[in-house]
Amino acid sequence: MEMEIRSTDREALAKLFAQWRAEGKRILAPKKSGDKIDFAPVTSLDEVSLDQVQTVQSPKTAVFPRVEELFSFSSMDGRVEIRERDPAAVPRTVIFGLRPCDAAAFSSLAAIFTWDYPDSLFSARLAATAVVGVSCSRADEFCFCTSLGGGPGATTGSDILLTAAGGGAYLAEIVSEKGRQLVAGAGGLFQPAMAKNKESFLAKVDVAFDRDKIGPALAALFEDTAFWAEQSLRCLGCGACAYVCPTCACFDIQDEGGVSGKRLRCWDSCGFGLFTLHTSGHNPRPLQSQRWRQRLMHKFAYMPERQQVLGCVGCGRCSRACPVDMNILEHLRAVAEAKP
Amino acid sequence: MSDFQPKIVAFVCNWCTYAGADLTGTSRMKYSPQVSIIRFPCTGRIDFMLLLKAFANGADGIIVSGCHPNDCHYSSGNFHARRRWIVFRGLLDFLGIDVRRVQFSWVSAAEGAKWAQLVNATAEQIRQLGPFRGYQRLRGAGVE
Amino acid sequence: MSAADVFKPFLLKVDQVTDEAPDVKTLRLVFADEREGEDFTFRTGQFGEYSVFGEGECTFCIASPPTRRGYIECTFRKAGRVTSALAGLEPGETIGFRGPYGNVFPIQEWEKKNLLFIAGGIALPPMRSVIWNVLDLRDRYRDITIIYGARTVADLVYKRELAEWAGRPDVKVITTVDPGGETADWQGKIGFVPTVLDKAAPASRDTVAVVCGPPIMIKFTFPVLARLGFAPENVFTTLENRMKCGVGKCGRCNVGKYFVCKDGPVFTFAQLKGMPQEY
Amino acid sequence: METLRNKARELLASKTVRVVIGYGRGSAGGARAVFIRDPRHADGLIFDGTCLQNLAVYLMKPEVRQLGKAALVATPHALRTILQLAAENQLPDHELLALAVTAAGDVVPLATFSAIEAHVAALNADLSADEKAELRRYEAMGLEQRRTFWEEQFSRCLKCYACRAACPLCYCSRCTVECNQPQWIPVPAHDLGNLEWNVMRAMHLAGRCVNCGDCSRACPVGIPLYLLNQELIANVFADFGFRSGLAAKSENAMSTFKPNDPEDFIR
Repeated sequence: MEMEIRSTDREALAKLFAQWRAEGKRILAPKKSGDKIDFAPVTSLDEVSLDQVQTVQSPKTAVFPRVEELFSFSSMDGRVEIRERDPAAVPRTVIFGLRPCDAAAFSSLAAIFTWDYPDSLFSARLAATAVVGVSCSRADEFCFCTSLGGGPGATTGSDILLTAAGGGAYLAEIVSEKGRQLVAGAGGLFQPAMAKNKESFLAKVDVAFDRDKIGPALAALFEDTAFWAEQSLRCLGCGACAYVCPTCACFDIQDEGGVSGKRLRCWDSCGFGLFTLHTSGHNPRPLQSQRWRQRLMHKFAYMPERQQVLGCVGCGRCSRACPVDMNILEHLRAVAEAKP
Repeated sequence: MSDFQPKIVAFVCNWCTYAGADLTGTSRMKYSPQVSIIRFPCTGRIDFMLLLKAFANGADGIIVSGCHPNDCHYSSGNFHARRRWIVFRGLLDFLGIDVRRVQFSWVSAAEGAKWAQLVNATAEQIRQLGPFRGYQRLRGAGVE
Repeated sequence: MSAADVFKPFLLKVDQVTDEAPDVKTLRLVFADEREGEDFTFRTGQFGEYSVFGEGECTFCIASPPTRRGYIECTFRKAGRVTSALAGLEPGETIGFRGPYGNVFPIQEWEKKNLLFIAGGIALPPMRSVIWNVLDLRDRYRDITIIYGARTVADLVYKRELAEWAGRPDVKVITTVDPGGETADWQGKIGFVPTVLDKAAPASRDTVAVVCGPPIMIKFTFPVLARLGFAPENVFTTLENRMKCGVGKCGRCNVGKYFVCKDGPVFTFAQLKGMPQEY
Repeated sequence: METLRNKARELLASKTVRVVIGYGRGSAGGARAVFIRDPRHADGLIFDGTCLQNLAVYLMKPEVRQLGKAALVATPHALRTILQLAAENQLPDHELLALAVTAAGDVVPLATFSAIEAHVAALNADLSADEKAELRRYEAMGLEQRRTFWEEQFSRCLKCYACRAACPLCYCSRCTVECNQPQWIPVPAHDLGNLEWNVMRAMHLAGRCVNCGDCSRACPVGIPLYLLNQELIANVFADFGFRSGLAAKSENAMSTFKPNDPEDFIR
């Protein structure tokens, strides 16, 4: 469809929230809790925080929850009955106020979950999710979306992209059919746009490296163990980077509840030493340097080659969340500049 | 609430309290039937995680009991256990978990009557506190 | 299995339990739903996710050949949570199975060739599927040689089948145990698999070799095969990395850019030479 | 800062140590751990109010241990961690040079555990007045209020194990949460799994934690884990008169006992 550009304001958006609520939709939006801002269910625009550069966690929970039930089972006298999830019963969700980088991340997730064998629960959640992005008016030193083809006002992945135009006014780009449906019945809330260029309202994010060089540079560096040891010396091997990442999709499958219980899927991280540990005690990636290498290779070499999409959108969350300041942008620069 | 029958799990040591409970039975003393006894070699072996597992699996109250000080079959297992109980109780309380749901005691092999009193008193205590909904509600919470 | 429910397992009934070696068992499994069983097909080399409900899933190859219809078998060592639960099962109990997943041994391409199977320890099961598969189609292949070793005599799996194969005039079987692992009445060889292979020196001409074993055995076997003149593309192995999903998503089993669950588990030595040592 | 750099330069040039584990300037004006192996890089060292991480965590990392004898720029908490690790037989004596930086910017090299003990003895090992006041605020809450508070806090836990990774005293090669026969702690980050995980971690640190606060700083979702540790630090001192990380040869509070430990709660 052709993109429509309209204009709206806070008051109209507040009414839109009420409309979505009336339609039974769950609204996930950045919300302040303590000194952290994260996506949480909200009921009104007033609860939404839009001043931050980024939330701590990504909105991937909407389509890839921290813990989800794949199915439940009950066993009796050697017989087992499986009760499947109803994909139609996943919550209809509007994610409001996510940044363009986060919106772009859904295609990376979809690439993993629909690769070859489609994942019905993920696909159902994605189909039931509408994305209302808000352009970035500010960025920080951890942001590098433009180095990966995104931008503070990029529309990719958003169904509607709002850009704050000052004084409570927003430019609204209706990007997709889903976006058009989202505002259906709210025509009055969206006025014809004044011919305004959104660029002037956007943050400036400099391109930090040549993304086409990263994949080949990583491949050339793979066997350079000294490089990886040096790069990862500080890394303590927690999963904070993976868990706040909007595209990290590694997971574990766990049974709980005994013979009549549930099979659950939960997040996992390639940074953990036990991630690849065989029961025999053999570990294909026994060192943290190998696990850090895996993290970068997966996102910047393997995914582009196997799934034709980068596994990173440059949101900078991993760098902000890292307890020991592993700043991924720095590491990517080092990769781009390394001479193997 | 009057017909609430609490589920109580008792973690007891083999040498004193289990024998004491046995004596209660052989002495034909009656006591509250809501208790399920789990026997351990020693109170020193009763990891605090087992207590959490009991709550997670629906216990409304817990009894932990072993040999009196200086009577441990392994000489000091009960002293070590006591330290852990002290710290564990403090932590539970700080987390807002009612420590009245966990009753610690020393019951020797000769104290059949004390075992009956202990179970009855604990059952009454838990009956008053009611089902441990606050904990049982955690099961399944946070799964989408 | 429909694409819509990739994590929903088939239900299989344990039909028969065989003790193979200390802590090693074979389960013969039949589909609880006969129709599903009739529709189920796989090819040799493929694997599945076996689950004990309440304990979880684990990954093994299908150890029976596709030429034997009506059941599948798995052989495993009791080592972790799920295998311990599997080992405790009795006939009549139900397990879950997802699969078949992964690629296959290209046995059609091997027709009219000699086949050399080299296995160590608990790695015979993936090879047993292909051995029975080619024996069931015996006239399509030329000489078949099996070299199998384990640490001790007790650790040799499929003892009955080894005897059956050894008794056939159209199969050559060499069994060996590590030095010190022999018993008083041991009739086979004593020595590590690569050494025994070196001494047996099978001809490499028109021969495909299949090697399965612990990493250390593989490491020392490849050079011997190279010395015997086997081209890397004629040497096959099957990799086992830790997996959760089996379908290319959970992120564990990759060796470089290759997923053992999708691009493997079967790889040639030529392929392995181009892959990092992440297995 | 210049004193520290000079000291590092001298130690590396003389090959007294192979690596100086210290702080360098990191992202967004913060500090980060650096591993200086070349005296020419000693200028990268800093020491100021941003230098909070307990660098003793790296003493347990195999890749760092491989670098050879280390000098460690040590905050008071790091010094106490070293003693606690020593008490737990995790560090040998004379193999590490701790560089304590005083408020005046002087560098005090501490080459032995006894030197560290003497240095630490002059510092306050008690919780601060503010810390005590904060604990009292929580203790004064009603039971239900505290339960609700922690339920909300733990519901946000991601089980990323950043707390564990950042903790120099969480050095087990296989954590309880990774033991699955039986499965002690549920792996998924649901409410029950999160409660059990955090209770288990607090209990396993009882009598050991030196209150460095790195678990809280590491937590991406901001769970105030330090409160649990401080509460247990206060209780362990009140009940057993024990403080961690003050002596290199010391029993662990939780693996010993006194015959007269309080037992008023035992029937």
